[in-house]
Amino acid sequence: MIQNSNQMISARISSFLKDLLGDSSGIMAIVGFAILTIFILMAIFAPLIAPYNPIQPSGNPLTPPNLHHLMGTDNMGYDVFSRFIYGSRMALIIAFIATLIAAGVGIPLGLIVGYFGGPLDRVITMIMDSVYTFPGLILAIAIAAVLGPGIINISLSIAVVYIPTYYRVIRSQVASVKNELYVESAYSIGAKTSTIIFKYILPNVLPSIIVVLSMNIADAIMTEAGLSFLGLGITPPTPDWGYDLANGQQFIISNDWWMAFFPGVAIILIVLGFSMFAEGLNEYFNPNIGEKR
Amino acid sequence: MAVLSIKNLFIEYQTKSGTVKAVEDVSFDVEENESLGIVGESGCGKSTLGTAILRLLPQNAKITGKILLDGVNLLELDNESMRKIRGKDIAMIFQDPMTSLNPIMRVRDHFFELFKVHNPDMKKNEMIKIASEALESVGVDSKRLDNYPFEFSGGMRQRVMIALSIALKPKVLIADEPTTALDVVVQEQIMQVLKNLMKTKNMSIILITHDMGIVAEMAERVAVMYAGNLVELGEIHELYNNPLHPYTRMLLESIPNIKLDDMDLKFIPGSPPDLKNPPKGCKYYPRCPFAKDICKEKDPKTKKIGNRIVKCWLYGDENE
Amino acid sequence: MRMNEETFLKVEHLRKEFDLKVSWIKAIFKGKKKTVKAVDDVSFEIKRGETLGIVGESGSGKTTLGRTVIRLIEPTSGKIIMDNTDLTKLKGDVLRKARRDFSIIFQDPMASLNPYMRIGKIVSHPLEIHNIGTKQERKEKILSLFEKFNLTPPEEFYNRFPKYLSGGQRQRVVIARALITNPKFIVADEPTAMLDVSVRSQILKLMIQVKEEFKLTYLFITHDLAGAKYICDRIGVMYLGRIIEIAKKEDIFKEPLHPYTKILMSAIPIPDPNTKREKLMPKGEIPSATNIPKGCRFHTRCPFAKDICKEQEPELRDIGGRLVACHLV
Amino acid sequence: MKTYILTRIGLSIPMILIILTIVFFVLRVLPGNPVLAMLGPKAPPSVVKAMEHQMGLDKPILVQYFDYLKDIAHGNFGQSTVTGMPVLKELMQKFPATLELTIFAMIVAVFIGIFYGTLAAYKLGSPLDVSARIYSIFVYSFPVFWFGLMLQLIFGVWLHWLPVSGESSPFMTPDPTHTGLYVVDAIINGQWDVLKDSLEHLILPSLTLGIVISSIFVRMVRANVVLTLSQQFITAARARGVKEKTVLFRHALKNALPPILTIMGLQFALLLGGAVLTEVTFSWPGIGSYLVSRIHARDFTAIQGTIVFFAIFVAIISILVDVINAWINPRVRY
Repeated sequence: MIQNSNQMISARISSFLKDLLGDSSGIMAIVGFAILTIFILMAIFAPLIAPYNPIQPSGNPLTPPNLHHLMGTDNMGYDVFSRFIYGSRMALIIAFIATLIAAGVGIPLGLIVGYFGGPLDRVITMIMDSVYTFPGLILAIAIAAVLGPGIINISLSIAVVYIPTYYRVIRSQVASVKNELYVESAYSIGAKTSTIIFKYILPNVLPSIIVVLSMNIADAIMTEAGLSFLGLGITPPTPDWGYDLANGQQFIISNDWWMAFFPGVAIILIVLGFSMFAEGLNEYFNPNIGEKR
Repeated sequence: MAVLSIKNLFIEYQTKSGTVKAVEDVSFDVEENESLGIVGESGCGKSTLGTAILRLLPQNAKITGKILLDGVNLLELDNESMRKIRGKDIAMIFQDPMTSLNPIMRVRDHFFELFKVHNPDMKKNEMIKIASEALESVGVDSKRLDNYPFEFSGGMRQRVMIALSIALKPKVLIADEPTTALDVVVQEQIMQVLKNLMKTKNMSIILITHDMGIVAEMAERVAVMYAGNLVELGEIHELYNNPLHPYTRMLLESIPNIKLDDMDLKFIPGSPPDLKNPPKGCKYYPRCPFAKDICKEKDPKTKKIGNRIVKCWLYGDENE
Repeated sequence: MRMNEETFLKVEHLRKEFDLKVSWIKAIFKGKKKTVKAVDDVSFEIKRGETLGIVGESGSGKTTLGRTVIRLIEPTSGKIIMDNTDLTKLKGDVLRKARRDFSIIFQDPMASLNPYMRIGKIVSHPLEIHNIGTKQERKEKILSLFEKFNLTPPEEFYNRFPKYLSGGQRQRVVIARALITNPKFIVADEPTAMLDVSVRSQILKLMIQVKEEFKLTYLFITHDLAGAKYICDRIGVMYLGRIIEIAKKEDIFKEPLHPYTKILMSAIPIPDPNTKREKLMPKGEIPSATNIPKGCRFHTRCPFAKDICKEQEPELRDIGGRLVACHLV
Repeated sequence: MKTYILTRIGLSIPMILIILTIVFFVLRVLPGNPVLAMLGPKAPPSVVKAMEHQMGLDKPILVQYFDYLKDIAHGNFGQSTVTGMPVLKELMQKFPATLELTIFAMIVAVFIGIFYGTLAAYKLGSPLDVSARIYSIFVYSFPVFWFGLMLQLIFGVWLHWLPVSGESSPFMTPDPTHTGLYVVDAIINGQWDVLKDSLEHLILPSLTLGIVISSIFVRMVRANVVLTLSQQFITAARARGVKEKTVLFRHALKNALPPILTIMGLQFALLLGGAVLTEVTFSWPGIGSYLVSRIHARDFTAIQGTIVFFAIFVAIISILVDVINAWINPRVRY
């Protein structure tokens, strides 16, 4: 019996891997995951990896990339590579906090409203839709302008913008799953409302929650960079990609491109990681794929 | 003389998980003015066969063999010549009338498009005249030319589809499960429309369906398909009165008949084979109560018995 | 409430009206609310151990009727008396717990199974909900049921997910789930409509077999009259929300009385090319349930309609032991 | 159709109201006090009081709220605390530049999106399709300001082909002004040298914004056309001998358009957010640059006014999108 279940687990893992590697979406998820792992490790072990202190001059200002400074130095003489590595901390921390807040509000709200429906649904949905159609970055700018700088404040400004994203996805998913025959079957066998929500509806919307989460982190990183670029983010000299990019902007004209180039590459890579991961998961989790009729 | 002649047709789909042999070595003729029924369970290849005649299969399908229309092999035509045959010489109607018309085009524009494609010089008056006649002949008021598809019920849409497909007087009409999505009463109405057409217009109909009842009422000859193979073909009365292939027999016995009293319901045990990995030998043997040793080993050849065709080891010599 | 001893289920004047969904802005502009009378004053009885078939075209309200009878849909008015209990009076937890005594089988077996639950869990869930048996007992019960339903090897099916089953196997799982609490009554809503021809009769046979074993009473909803003939004892014909004829199966098939029943009968294709029949055709198309014709609701399509049919709605009348709602019979 | 448009306008009123309300409460009720933020934390209380009185901030919050709504309804967006000018007037001056940028960016994005997306869907699984998928996922991850800087570096600094900032060279503005859109005005006036100069300035910013947004368009056009192509009426049209080009554009694309347009309308919000960043990157004198400069000047009346302005702009766009949709799709019209 035990051996049997072991076999099943190993068989399941191998079939999972086969599914995952069998097509391009699986490969995409894995590449995305690899990029993310590198950045997360970079953020955690920044002091061990970075060659210099990111907020102390370590060479002549405006040195182009060379063997000592892989990505050159900025106008203060800070090592761009070290700031590249430390910058992942700000990006990830703010994105995670913002996503946590947005998901923490949006998901339960969408679940409850989607399940019970009614007039409450109409009111909340209209509010959420209004916020959703409004340019997110501009709303975040306004909130950030009032709240002022700081990790929590910036995270909050970003979170407000993304609450409707979660709400809309979850609500519409719940509203459609609610009408599935298997939910009706659950009623017909006498299941409690809580059982129906947690055992029948939640597992069926969970995949899309995971996909939206990882897509949302990508967007949050992008928004954070935008806010910092506009001078509304983290106060210098804390290493932050958006700020460093803005700082490097003035030196583009004089062809000192590396100051702006590398932080941008960092943003692209980490956003790419999250969106590839999300895209791959999306295709993999879609329960209709592999369905034989 | 046969209008349409299918010879040794093979169709394979290349998928990620393997090759699906959807149709295997199928040959039959469609005579002038006849109605030929093709029956079988879902996944037996009957719809693939119908779509293949018009060469409308997806890219991953590989067709070999011959499809002869008046002696011309359609599989050797270039795309442009093939396109000109579709809708003009061979027309097709589909299972789901709700989705077979373009939702944002008026009925009129469906007709106009069809006429323009095959006869760019046609005048507007003439187009309206032919379209109106076609609609009236299937029982739709010609005033409804200006309507959008969503303003019609399912049955009416199927009539419009039929009108569209016969407007240019094709030689062959392929009807792929034309009534499956409809209610019985509407189904009966559509079948009457098709029967009228068969009487009045000069054309052959290939009726693809899973419903043995519809075939019995509509077709003159029947081809039975199983797992991509044509297992039996014959005149309708002969085939129903005396089915040769065990599958045909089981299929007929598993169908409820309201006219018979207290018939015992039978069913075919098991399920059709996976066409990616079909059994060796006869595809039907795992479900066949008459299976012999040779059935497991060798695929039977298609044999002619009188004017019937059957593909089974119960008939003919095992050593040939 | 006193009931005939034999009567198991008695439905009286059941109605279900749906409000048509209109966006609130449109409601302001257009004013009136439209309602769909899906079930419009339906009464019938089912005897213990009997199978009552309800046939009709799509839009006839038969599916709504089936769901309303077991309170998956709230009736607008009417009574549903099952085993001397009025189901319409039950509420909340009482209703929820009563559900172990009746269940439903849906048309689409794949959609009826939670894709993220294993088959074993799906079937044992009703037992868990109603606290029946220990974990071990539940599993044993399920495995033996699987064995009986030809879902073999049972242990393997127990751990599978629904997507790896064939259509017929899924429907057998659905039936197993419906039966696991030993209910007395089952509503079957077109249980064979989505299945392949060769599997249909298999499921029908299984349903007949378990009916004897579990001493069940069926309400069998279908558009397939030929299939209904094999499983039903009596058949009711629905048209636009109302039962227009209800009689023993033999009577209905031998001599349908209502013009609509006649039309329905003659529309069924017969798998026998030797049979030639006179075909009876209705006029026009089925009217919308938002706008049910005055008088007899079938008069707009009836080939025999007279003036009285346009004015007066016929009631179900007893004609030689069967009930028909038609002025002309 | 008329009722539909009226209905749709009616529907957007509560939407705008909700955004106005959110903006109001974000700016007034959140812990940050705008006056303190404006004057700095060390300002003497008497000065703060006087300022609050001047701005009407000492009234009860609900009174302030209704005053604010009333003012907006009358087209009064308040006076800038920095320049003393009416905010609406300042916004109207800056608006044409933003409109010009967004229109051209939208043209770039729609053009790439429709063609690349449709062809990728048609050749599903081909190298072209794979390239479209890679394009959409890769370009989507470009921060718009970084991409702008790189285009500046390549086409301005390295190649010297195009100017890297501003809306025009000195003394190269069209005169007289008709619409405020430089390109349009130059054409109306027949000032071809001005037109050339304006276009040169417009190319990099609108390409930057347009290409970044096009990533989403490509992906969604592809997805929708794939969906439509799989429908039965497409096979039915082919079965009638309809030409492939007609099948693709008249049947598939046109049917896929309503959802595409709807999402494009929603993405317009993203476009505006990107426009703010693009304007700052290219020193483009539009509303985005205005907003950012006023934030640094702590001019809260102007910030509030700008956001209200954006809200109304977004609402108008979404009405437009829905009307176009109704025009294409007979089912919406009734």
